[in-house]
Amino acid sequence: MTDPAPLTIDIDGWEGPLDLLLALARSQKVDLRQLSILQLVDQYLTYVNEARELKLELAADYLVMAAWLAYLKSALLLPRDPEIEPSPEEMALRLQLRLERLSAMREAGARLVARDRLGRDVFTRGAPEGLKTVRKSRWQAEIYDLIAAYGQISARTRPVMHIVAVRPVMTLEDAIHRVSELIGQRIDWSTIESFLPEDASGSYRKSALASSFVAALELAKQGRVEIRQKSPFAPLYLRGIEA
Amino acid sequence: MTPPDEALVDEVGRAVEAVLFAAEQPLTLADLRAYVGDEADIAAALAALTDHYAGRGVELVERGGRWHFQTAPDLANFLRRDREDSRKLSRAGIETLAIIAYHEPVTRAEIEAIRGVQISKGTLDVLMEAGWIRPAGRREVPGRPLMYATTPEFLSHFGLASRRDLPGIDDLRAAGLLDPVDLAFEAAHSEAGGPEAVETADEDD
Amino acid sequence: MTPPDEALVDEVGRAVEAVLFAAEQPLTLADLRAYVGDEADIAAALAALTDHYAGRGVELVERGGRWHFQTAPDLANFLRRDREDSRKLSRAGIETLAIIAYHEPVTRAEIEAIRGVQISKGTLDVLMEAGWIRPAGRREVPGRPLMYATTPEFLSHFGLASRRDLPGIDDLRAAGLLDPVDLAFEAAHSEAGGPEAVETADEDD
Repeated sequence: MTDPAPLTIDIDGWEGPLDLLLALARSQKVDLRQLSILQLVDQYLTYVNEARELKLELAADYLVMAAWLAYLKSALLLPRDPEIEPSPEEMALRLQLRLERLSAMREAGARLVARDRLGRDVFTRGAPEGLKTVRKSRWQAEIYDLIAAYGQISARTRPVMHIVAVRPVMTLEDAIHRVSELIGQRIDWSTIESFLPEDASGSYRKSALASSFVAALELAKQGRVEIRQKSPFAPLYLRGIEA
Repeated sequence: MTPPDEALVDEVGRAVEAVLFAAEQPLTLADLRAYVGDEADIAAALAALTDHYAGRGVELVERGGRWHFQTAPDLANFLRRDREDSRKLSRAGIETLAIIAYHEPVTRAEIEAIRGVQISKGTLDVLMEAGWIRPAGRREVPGRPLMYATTPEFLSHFGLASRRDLPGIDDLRAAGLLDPVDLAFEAAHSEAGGPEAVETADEDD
Repeated sequence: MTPPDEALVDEVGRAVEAVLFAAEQPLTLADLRAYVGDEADIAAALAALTDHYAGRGVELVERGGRWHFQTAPDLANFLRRDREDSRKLSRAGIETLAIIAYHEPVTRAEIEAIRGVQISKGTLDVLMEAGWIRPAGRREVPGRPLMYATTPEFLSHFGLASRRDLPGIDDLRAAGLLDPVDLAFEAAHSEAGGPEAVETADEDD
């Protein structure tokens, strides 16, 4: 290994094969547009071989690049085959364009970070008084919102009322009186309906039936009436008990 | 009045100006010396800078042997700005305001009794900030609670000549504003032939 | 060269000076207007202040439409503190930042194409954490990749009035070095009229 321009290579120092290629290209000390691609290929392949001999482990993408460059080199040296697309010259041009672009951005980055930077070279005021923004709220509400809200509160908080419309009912007292009177006049079982007034109809009849049923239960409790029903929902029969 | 600018635009003057500007606290002459160097020039530079900044928006001042820049005191009003945000009153806010308007003067406990829900102090604060309510004396009962009433701004904001212009309960009912949801419920119910009960849903937001 | 001082020592000029001195952040014209008032006077005041401070220890600068005072760059030696390494960027960070700044908005894949290597997630994170880059929408191509662009803080930090001030950006653009390789390839190809464009000189091996 007697390379006149030995690159002491720190394998971790390269940010990928393109970075390595750019460093090698720079060592040619020519404008990238005058770059010798063949020379660059040789430089790269030499480098990779050196690394191998030193038993350095190269990442796969370095080896992929090496294979591609070896192919490029042979294509450049062999007689032209117009069938092969893209041509080796085109491939070489693309490589050169990529190196130019990376180089341009590397230089731009270097110029950027070398600028007078805030907090390093130039400083803003160390103890600014600070500016204050006093936030004031302008509260919005409409008269409609106000009175609608009051309407809702009023409705919400007035006592709950049940207004039962006036309608004919038979009170429980009336029913007890009526059933106990009628039961005394009968000997045999009679349906509960037969205890209702003849002329009862509509909601009054329903009320009379309900009250008479409760009256019958009350009289049964007092031991004055027997109640019988053959099955659920079958007619309900009452009979007086002989005192 | 001020010395010629040439006197300032020397290296020491510029350095002192920059160091004082960038400093996080007022600096003594010794502090400045540590940054800039020579003492005699610093004193002269401070004098020249003080003159230079006199009457400007920023001034160089000495307090107890320490130097710093500060904005001119007469410009303090420019260093703050008011930003007005239009904000809508919350439901709690509008209900509280309505109760005060209809029942004033009224204590907080009374407002809560009418609303059926507690109110936070923030709610009354907002109404005060808006300028719509004011403290209106104390109720002469145990604890002497503060009473609240509406303000003239309240009337003007809501376009009322006086509190008597607020619609009464009957007006509200006529306008369908007496809890429209429940009224609709009631109507639907009586149509269906059910009991004519006025059920009032009393859940709150 | 500079206007007479009388022009500055008017109320607006003093107010703008004080507000910018007091501000913790660079301020836009609109910000200044909110504190000081009338717009036309503010632009004039900024111009007058810029002139007034030119060459002093402190200067007034515009960075991406936002104004602030800062110390003069040539005085860095008086001010540098021992935090030089606090913002030391890796090589990957510097290159990535440069690529974003000169090409923005740009996707991660485009950055990687230029660098020829994948960028680790940490690289973009560091730049974002520094406040120098931000996500800038998505490229409307399959996968809708996120694009990145620089921030106003980037301009402030690197002392750029706008992206047009990026070092050498005009030359790079003129040379086509900010165009993608494909585009440059087409251009080089049509210019030179064929693959002869690249002479691969191999005589000096």
